[in-house]
Amino acid sequence: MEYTDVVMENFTCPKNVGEIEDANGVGQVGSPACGDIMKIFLKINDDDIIENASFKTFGCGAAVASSSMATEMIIGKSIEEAGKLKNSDVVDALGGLPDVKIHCSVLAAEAIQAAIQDYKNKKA
Amino acid sequence: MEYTDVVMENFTCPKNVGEIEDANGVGQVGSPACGDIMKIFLKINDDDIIENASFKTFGCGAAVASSSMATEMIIGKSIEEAGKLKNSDVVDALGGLPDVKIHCSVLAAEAIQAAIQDYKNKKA
Amino acid sequence: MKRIYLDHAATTPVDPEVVEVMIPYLTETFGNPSSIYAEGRAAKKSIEKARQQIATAINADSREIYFTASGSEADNWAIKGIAMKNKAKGKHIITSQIEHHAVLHSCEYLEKQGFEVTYLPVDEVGLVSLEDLKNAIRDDTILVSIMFANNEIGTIEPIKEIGKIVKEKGIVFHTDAVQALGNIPVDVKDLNVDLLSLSAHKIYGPKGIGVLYIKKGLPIDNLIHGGAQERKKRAGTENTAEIMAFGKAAELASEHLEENMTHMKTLRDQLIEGVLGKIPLARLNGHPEKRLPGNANFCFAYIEGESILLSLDVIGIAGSSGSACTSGSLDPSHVLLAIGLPAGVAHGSLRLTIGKSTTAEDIDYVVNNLVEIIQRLRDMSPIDADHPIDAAVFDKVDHHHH
Amino acid sequence: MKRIYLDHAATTPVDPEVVEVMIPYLTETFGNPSSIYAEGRAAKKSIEKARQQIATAINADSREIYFTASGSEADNWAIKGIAMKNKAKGKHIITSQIEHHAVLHSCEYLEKQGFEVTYLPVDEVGLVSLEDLKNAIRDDTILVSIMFANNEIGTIEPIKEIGKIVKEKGIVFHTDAVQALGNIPVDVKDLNVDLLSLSAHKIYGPKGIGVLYIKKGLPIDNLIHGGAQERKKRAGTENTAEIMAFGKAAELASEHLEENMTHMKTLRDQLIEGVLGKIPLARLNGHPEKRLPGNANFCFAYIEGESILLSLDVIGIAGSSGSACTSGSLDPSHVLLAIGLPAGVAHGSLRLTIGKSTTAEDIDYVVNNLVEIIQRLRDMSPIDADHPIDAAVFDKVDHHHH
Ligand SMILES: Cc1ncc(COP(=O)(O)O)c(C=O)c1O
Ligand SMILES: Cc1ncc(COP(=O)(O)O)c(C=O)c1O
Repeated sequence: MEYTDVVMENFTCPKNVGEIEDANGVGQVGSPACGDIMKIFLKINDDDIIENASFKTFGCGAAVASSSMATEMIIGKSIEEAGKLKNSDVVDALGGLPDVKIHCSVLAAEAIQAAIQDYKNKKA
Repeated sequence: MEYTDVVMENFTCPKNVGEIEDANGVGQVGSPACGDIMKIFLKINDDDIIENASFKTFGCGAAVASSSMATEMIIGKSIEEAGKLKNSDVVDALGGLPDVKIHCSVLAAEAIQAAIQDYKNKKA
Repeated sequence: MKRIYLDHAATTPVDPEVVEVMIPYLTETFGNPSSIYAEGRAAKKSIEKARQQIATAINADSREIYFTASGSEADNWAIKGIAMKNKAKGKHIITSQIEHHAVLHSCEYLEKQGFEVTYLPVDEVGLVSLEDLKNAIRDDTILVSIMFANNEIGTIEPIKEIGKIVKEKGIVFHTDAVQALGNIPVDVKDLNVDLLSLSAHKIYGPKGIGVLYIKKGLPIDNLIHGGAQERKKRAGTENTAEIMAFGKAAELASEHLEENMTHMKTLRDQLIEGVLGKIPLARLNGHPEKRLPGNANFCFAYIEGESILLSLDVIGIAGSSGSACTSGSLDPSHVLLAIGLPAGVAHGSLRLTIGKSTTAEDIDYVVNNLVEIIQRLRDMSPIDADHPIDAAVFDKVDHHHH
Repeated sequence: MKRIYLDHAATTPVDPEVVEVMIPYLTETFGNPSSIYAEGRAAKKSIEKARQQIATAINADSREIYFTASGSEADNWAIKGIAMKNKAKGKHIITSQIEHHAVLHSCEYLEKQGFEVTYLPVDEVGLVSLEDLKNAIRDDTILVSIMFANNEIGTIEPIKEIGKIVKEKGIVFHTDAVQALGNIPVDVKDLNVDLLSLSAHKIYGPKGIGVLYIKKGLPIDNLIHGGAQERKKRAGTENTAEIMAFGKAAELASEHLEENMTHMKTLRDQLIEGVLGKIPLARLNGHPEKRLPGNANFCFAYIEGESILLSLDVIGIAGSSGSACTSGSLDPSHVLLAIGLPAGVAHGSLRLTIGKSTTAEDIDYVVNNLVEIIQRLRDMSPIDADHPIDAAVFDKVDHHHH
């Protein structure tokens, strides 16, 4: 498995690890049987801007790095913008991922969407 | 093909090569299709003693060495004794032959028998 | 940075003595062993010496040793060669669920060609049951293939007992001893085996050279047809240099077997005690006693194996998670599933395998760092004892298959 | 004694530059290329570099290069892999009578499994006829395998033209290019081939490493099942050191192709002129022009080949009589029989193959000595123009079979 330096940085020193106590949007995807679980915590303000984002991840190096990078990419964005984050955006930001690890970036995008949906459900 | 020193000596400096002009027993066995022809010339005296023997051989190193050794072994012997020469006697005298080359020693014994038979036929 | 290599089950560094033996066959003695002139005869003679060294190492006759290009080729040859040779007699094969992929995938290929294969289960420590084996044997069983020692969890199977049962029934018996040689005694006469696979790169030899032991007189189809090499049983110009290397490696392995075993066992026990003593929710996979002297295989709850490997790699430690041969795949190890671990737990496995140059300091360093790594990854994990997995969540991503 | 090696078609000495490239992979860089840590990644990266070197040498994509353990394995894989994959479509295979045994014996094995094989004859210089090929193609033909250049008589087959015919019919086309690489240009795109076999030890690389080129997207069954190596197509831990060596050897072979060809051709022609000019009743086998630049193959009437080889060996010259791979057998070369030589004449063949370090002085020495050796052996022979063979005599020894 050849990981880029960006992936390794985001794996060894991941940003935004942990839970946000007062998160108002939480999404979890994946299954341990598949080897990855990703849980995303969002703190969204009244203007629907993501003030803070964090993650907890059970998974490989690519999963951890994708979580770290994806949360970095959505902080400060509106939920509309963040909802549009594509897995390929995460892959690009990481400087690429091995083919067999692309699904980790998919998980990250899915977890963010799930967290936003959770926020919307709670608000509705 | 691992040949013994004795085989190599008998191949590089074979004894008794050529035809005996006044041979009274000549035997030839083998076929070029099989890769070996051996022709044995005998000069047998009135007491049925082999005074001289020689050979001409088309064949591999083992065939040449077997011819050389076999002719050496029968010179001075009676045709009765010479007719009993076994191929294993030739193999032993050569210090052994590779398995796939044992048949060369068989040819030598057969050629000698054929030459003795030729002598007997002529005498009869 | 100093590297600590703890993946000797994947491959071993080539012993300098072994490299030394190889070099002349890459330089002066380059002749084709099939040629009759001096260069060829020299090469041929050397090969026969190496064949004898391997024969001695496993108590066989040198005419029972056939060189292949790998342990995998030896396994393929044994299984397909016996199957094809005996297909008129029967089409049933028995093996186990925890075999190396070289055996399993050969069997699966044969299934596609109309053979039937029984994959015996193993118990929670990885042992095949003799009862299961007896029950599985049928009138049309032509081959039993059970590995000597497992490459992932290190469990050693009761090959001698299996051999006895199989022999009584007159069935051909193959064992994959790739992980056994150099780690435990291997004696083909004692074991009652007809065929046995070996690989040089697991015993400080080079990659790309293996051996299939074939009991004298056993009929078997060729896997690689062509020239008259290996007594017409395995074609291809001989890999002289690596054959010489394998011979030397096998000799060294037998000569130093006792001391290497003791050394590895001591460090392995230190490693197991350290890990189980200092890391909560860690479990040892495989048999507690009947295991390879150098093998330690753990599961750590709530975290994933590749993360552990990467974290170890960053600080200079090489280990593995499941067989190195299968790390191209995302599926959890078939061996860990076979001993009953849930897939989620199997993903969190770590295999550390000790070699002859591993030191007690290495083990201390690894244990201490592992404590921290496991803690850090657990802190990052969304699951723990208090947060069991929300099954409902997973339904949402059912489309996400691997 | 100085040795003059003139058996480069059997095997070549490993180029010192190639040995140099290998060594690190036997010492530091010993990692298993399938492993994810630093040692494994380094090995993996190197392998991909070598794969690219080979791809460049034959104008392929690196993803079309699959490493095997020999040219023989590559041939076996191509033939059995295509046959097994397509057996539902058809069971007819076309090859030639002068293929290497790796191809011929693979085909014969398939015949036992219910396939039908047409062995195309060749003309007196060893060429396959395009007309014969066209006539042999049937609706159920699934594979055509014709060698690029013959290892014994050096004849180069019209592969490009054959490729065109075969492609039009939508049949898979394999060529054994083991003798071609490094001796003539090899370009898979130009040749219209789907599969192509190579072997390192014929181009100054080590023994025990080969390549099968498989055109992108071509479905083929595996020959060796197991781990995920070689993109799941060929199992077994990669022979890193020899793969690196093959890569380098292929690079050197392409870089120096023109100069090597010129050099070999010049000496070959000197040799052929010398032998045919100075030795009566000598004949050149194979095509006068369409032949490998380093190959000279002669027959000498009334004498046997092994005697010539031994006599040459004693004075330091290495040559061969028929393929080195088959010298374990006593049968005369199937190639010489296929070009119409009687068995007796075929037994008297001598193949001398020139390499990049052969010199004009070597050739002079060989020619001069050969004159004497042939004379000496003829003096010893019971057959000559005046003494044709007495057929009646042979009947007596009809029981004497080989
Ligand atoms: C034409 C041809 N094909 C195949 C082979 C087999 O290659 P290897 O010796 O690597 O098995 C050879 C050489 O022996 C050859 O000359
Ligand atoms: C038990 C077992 N069998 C077979 C093999 C395959 O050996 P090789 O890597 O030489 O193909 C291995 C190692 O990968 C192994 O551990």
